[in-house]
Amino acid sequence: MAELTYREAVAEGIAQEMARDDRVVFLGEDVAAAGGVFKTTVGLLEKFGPDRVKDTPISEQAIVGAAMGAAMTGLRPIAEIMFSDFLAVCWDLIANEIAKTRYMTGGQVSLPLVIRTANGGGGSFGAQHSQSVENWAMAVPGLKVVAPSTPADVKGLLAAAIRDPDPVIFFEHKFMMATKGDVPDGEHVDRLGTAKIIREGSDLTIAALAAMVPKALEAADRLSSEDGVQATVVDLRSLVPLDTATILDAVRKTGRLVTVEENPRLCGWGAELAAIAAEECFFDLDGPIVRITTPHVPLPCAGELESLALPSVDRIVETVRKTVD
Amino acid sequence: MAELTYREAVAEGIAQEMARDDRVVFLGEDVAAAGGVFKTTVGLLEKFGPDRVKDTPISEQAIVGAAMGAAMTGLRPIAEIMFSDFLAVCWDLIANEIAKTRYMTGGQVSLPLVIRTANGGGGSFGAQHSQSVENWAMAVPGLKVVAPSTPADVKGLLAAAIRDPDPVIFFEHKFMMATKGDVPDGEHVDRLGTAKIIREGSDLTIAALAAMVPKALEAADRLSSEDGVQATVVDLRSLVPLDTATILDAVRKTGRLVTVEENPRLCGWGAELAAIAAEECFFDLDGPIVRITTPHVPLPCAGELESLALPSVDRIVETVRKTVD
Amino acid sequence: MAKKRGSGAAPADPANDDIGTETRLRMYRTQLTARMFEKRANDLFLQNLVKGTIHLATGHEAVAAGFATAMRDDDLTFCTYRGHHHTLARGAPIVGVLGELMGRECGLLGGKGGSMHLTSVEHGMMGCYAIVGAHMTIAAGAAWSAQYQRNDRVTVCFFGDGATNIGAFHEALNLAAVWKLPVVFVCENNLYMEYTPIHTVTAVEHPAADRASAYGLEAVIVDGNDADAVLRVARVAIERSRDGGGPALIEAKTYRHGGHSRADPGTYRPKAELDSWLARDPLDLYRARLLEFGVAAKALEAMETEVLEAIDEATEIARSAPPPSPDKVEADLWAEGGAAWRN
Amino acid sequence: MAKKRGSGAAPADPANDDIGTETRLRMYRTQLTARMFEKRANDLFLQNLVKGTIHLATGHEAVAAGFATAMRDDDLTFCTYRGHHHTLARGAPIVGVLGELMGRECGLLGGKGGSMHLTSVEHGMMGCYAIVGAHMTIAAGAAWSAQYQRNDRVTVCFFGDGATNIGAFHEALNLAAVWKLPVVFVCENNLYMEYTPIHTVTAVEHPAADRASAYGLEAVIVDGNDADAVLRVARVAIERSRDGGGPALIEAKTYRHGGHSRADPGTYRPKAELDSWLARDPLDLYRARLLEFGVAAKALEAMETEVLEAIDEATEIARSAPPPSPDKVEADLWAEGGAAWRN
Ligand SMILES: Cc1ncc(C[n+]2csc(CCOP(=O)(O)OP(=O)(O)O)c2C)c(N)n1
Ligand SMILES: Cc1ncc(C[n+]2csc(CCOP(=O)(O)OP(=O)(O)O)c2C)c(N)n1
Ligand SMILES: [Mg+2]
Ligand SMILES: [Mg+2]
Repeated sequence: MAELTYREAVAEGIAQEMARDDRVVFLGEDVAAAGGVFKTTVGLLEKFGPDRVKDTPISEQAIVGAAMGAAMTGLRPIAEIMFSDFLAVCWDLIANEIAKTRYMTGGQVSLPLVIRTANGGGGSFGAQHSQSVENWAMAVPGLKVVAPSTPADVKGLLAAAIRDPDPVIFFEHKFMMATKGDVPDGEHVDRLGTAKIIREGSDLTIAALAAMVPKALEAADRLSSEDGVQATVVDLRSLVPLDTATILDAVRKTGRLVTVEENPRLCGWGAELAAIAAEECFFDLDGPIVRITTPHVPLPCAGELESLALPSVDRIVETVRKTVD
Repeated sequence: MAELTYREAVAEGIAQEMARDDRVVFLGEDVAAAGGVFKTTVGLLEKFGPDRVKDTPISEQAIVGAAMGAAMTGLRPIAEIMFSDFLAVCWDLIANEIAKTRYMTGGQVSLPLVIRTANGGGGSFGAQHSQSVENWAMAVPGLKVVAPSTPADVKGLLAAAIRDPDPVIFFEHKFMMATKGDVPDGEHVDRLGTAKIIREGSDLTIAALAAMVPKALEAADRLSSEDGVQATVVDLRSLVPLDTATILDAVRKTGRLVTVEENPRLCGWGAELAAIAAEECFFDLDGPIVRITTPHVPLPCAGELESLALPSVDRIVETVRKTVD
Repeated sequence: MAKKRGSGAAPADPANDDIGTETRLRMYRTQLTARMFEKRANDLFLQNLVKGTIHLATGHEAVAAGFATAMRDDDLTFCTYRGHHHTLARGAPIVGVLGELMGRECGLLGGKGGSMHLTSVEHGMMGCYAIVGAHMTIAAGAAWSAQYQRNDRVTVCFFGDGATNIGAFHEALNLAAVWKLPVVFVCENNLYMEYTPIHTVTAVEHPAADRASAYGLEAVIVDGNDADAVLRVARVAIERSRDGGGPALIEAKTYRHGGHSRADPGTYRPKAELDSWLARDPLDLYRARLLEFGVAAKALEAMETEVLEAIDEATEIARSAPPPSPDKVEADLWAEGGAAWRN
Repeated sequence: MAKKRGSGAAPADPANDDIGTETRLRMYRTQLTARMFEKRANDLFLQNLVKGTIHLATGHEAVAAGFATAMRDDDLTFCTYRGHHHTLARGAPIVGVLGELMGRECGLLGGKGGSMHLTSVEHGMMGCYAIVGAHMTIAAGAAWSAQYQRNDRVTVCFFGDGATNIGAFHEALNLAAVWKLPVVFVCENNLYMEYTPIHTVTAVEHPAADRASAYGLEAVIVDGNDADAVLRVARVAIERSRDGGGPALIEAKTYRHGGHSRADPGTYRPKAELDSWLARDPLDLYRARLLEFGVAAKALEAMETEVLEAIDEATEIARSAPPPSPDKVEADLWAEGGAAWRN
């Protein structure tokens, strides 16, 4: 085990796969010579050379379009879209072309590609550089959607995404880059579509993703010590495929579900989880399903406002207190 | 009362507002000389002239960008995006600029604009010309979202959208264009954010939108005559603002909620409704909340497959039967 | 700006023929097949056996024939929803194309894509795309892949005049030029978008060619109704690209004989304009040229009969083919064959 | 291609002055304010009083001064996240700009937008936009609005060299050209995008000017470090636009003295390149010109002191201003003042 930062784990995951398979190529803005604006791809150009690690113009449509064209002709490209907000700039290529082409062509065309992007808020970057848009991707059939919360998961899930034969949108949380954690030595490949129970408790289930995972965990610990309330915490890790088996099992056991997401209020993945639970394990529920989200507003910039808008440990604790009351 | 088609109601709604307010201008592809590819804007060029009714290049970003720039400087533009699938092409302008600017600028900038677009499937147009993407818009804070199901609502809600001081995404269902209905004579202006109970019943509530409304109604009638099951049917009409008062009131009275939507399975507005109900009137529910959706796939083209994918009257009837069992 | 106009349009000179009769007959067959196919597709549409919408390329046949003929079998084609002609020209079976339009299981895509998304990877037809412009970036990617794999393939990407004003056009051309990708972009300029004349919404006269210099490319305009002229220009551009010369941008002037799609009678077009283009029908022009070059009328008639028979036969097969089976709704979203979003 | 290079760069000739000392002093003050503001913003960032990210325009001041001076008070400015200089140049109060960077209630946007979104409608500053290229289409719309309302306003839209390769650039320029909109597009070409040199990813040498002909526009390149040169070019383009002459596209060559944002030390830039540009610091150049034109050094020093005092004062006010009140989280999404998505 080596201790890595979240950002180092990105580069390690990519490097592991590029070393293994020369069909893996990588393109994006400022990713090669500069090593990425989040310094997630430092060293790749030096290791794999300019044919495989390519700086692009500011042309998001061309970046993901090129990845798609390369994927359908034998390569396994990784495209970086610098901030997840900019997925909107190339949303047509992602939602209308990449997501649909295998299905539309009756399976003729394979698109083994990964689009990596920096997601999420928390650093006063303002409304156009702080969004959590994993729900946008989840809403489009044909995309796999992954969002890790630890360096080990970053590396293992990224490797799995690169090996996956289908398009994966890989959300890295931009304000977790400096967090550290142990990462298995040697080749590390995880499995898409698997959630992780990271804490067990009998009173309720808290489902969280990415930066909300450590907050949910901290809230669960406080609830335990301050209120004697025991929460199971599920790190979803992957939204598509969704590990409904693990999630619903936890909900059935605890009788309650609380979701904690950075998505704005409406149509987030929390709504999807709530809807699934309300349909599939209604009779196991002891009370309302509660969603903790960013309110349905763009993210404000000033630190004081931004931290009110994003779900906080306090808000989780207080909401759960009211819920299990 | 005059009987109009859905498509005629579009032109009437626009004409009513253009005649009243010369700040209302209209732009889009093939909308002026040709009267729109769905013939929804026939006659507007002749009535209001080429300064107010403008054919654009195939430049969706420029179309909605121009609408935004015009709206922030005193006009009240209506932009047409021919098929709602193409919202993806200009999603950045819609989701990142139009939706956020008033909030980000602390209220300095007003954006009274409407983006009209042809939404929905049912005519073998294939996966890139048949999507229902009203959930994309609903997921973005700062957009109002409207989707009428009758000619009267088309006219009245479009007029309301044009007069609204905020950006409205107005989804017209492309396969309802030829449907007919009575439309009030003279000026007709409806209210955004109001759902309509179009059938009352005590056994369950069916929430539907746009083309799913007549299907829900037909299913409700069959359930009544064949099974003696009485459904309340709510035509949502508007997703943002959402008339939760009317919807939850119906759910409370009937104890059951079934949603019928064209959105693909994940993160549709049905999930949002289910989540709201599961949180806010959990103890009034007599059983699981059930969503009827398009499966989570792109829409297939061949008629046989497309009609299996879209929610049908039969599917609604059968699902409800199982639900209230 | 170094613009080449009418490049490749050498006057017909049987004594000094750079193309040869065999190739010309192949090109005539390609054009015939496309033309007769479109007529059949239209008939089937009117009989309600083709649903949804179709976009006929009647009038554009010479572009397809010229390029397909200049391409190597393993070269790649990308085109738009108006792509029947290119799909057939690359060798996809008629029954597969017709079956797809009719939504049958025997369709190229099993009925799941429809007329706007024809694809036949085995014939190098990498897809018809229905969102204007997007596919140009995808074509650039395919060319990047060929460059990386050093497999010598050239990608040819067709698009309409209307596509020249959308952002993806700009991004694709710049990327292709910067990376010197082996891709030939071909604008089929038929003067119209859906119903709106391209000149009313474009800042320059030649929507593609006048943009070439913005990417450091040469402006090339060719008579898109003359398959020989197209072939000559195509050969030069494709071989230059294959040899590492980077991308090309070619504007082929042509005209669609009918409306934009089956919903459109095309009445917005001035009669004189329509007539002048009908008088330059690529099929008529080419037939006359073949006769001029000494091909016997009989041989042409025989070919015409043959092609029609092939289309008749395909029609019968497609007509009696079953629709896709219901389980296809939830098939082939993922590489494992299914469509599950959960475990 | 009709390219004008160095337009407006008449040699300084005090005897035959087309600009005048008063205007020059105004332009110097504008540049000084921008320069000293950026220095202060940087200091406050290092003290952690400015959070998030900021993009300094140190080195770009002459572009802002030249254009703002050529504009009428009711003309409109659109620019990028690198927009402090333009915002100040249009007359927005220093305390409002600084307050916004510091996330205070007294910020131009009440702290809700941050440094990348500075907007002051009352000063014609219609916004800084943080998604590359998008605002160019919005600026076209503002110009369309002015054309429709016949109010004679001109819109000036600034963008970076990197923006010239994104789709929205292409769409905005074509629409503006076709509709002959009163908008002047100004590329601040500082040779770099974030960390990547623009020439490595662009198919032409002059990323904006070499694209002008693609929209039927004249290519204009100006020394963006010489406020007089910028002013001359700006006046011509703005007045042409105001008189119905349609859009203009101007490439101003300049350089940022620091990194892309506060996260970037800018070490990827060759020392010789940096030095040569620092030697052409627009402030130094302009100060020297003023002296040459007979302005007393004392007067300049007085102005320098004045500007610094104004910035000091604004700093104190902003520093002691409160953060936005918590209820602002759910305010001003809608015109009625709130943010409710339900009834
Ligand atoms: C992004 C986008 N906008 C609009 C459309 C609708 N549309 C389909 S074809 C077409 C006209 C295209 O014209 P052109 O590029 O000249 O091709 P042609 O149809 O003439 O072959 C339009 C506007 C679309 N499919 N995609
Ligand atoms: C669509 C989009 N892609 C990427 C970015 C990230 N980004 C912000 S600034 C920048 C560089 C822009 O360079 P340029 O246009 O030259 O402007 P400069 O920063 O030099 O003023 C990039 C890539 C963005 N904001 N928007
Ligand atoms: Mg055309
Ligand atoms: Mg730059």
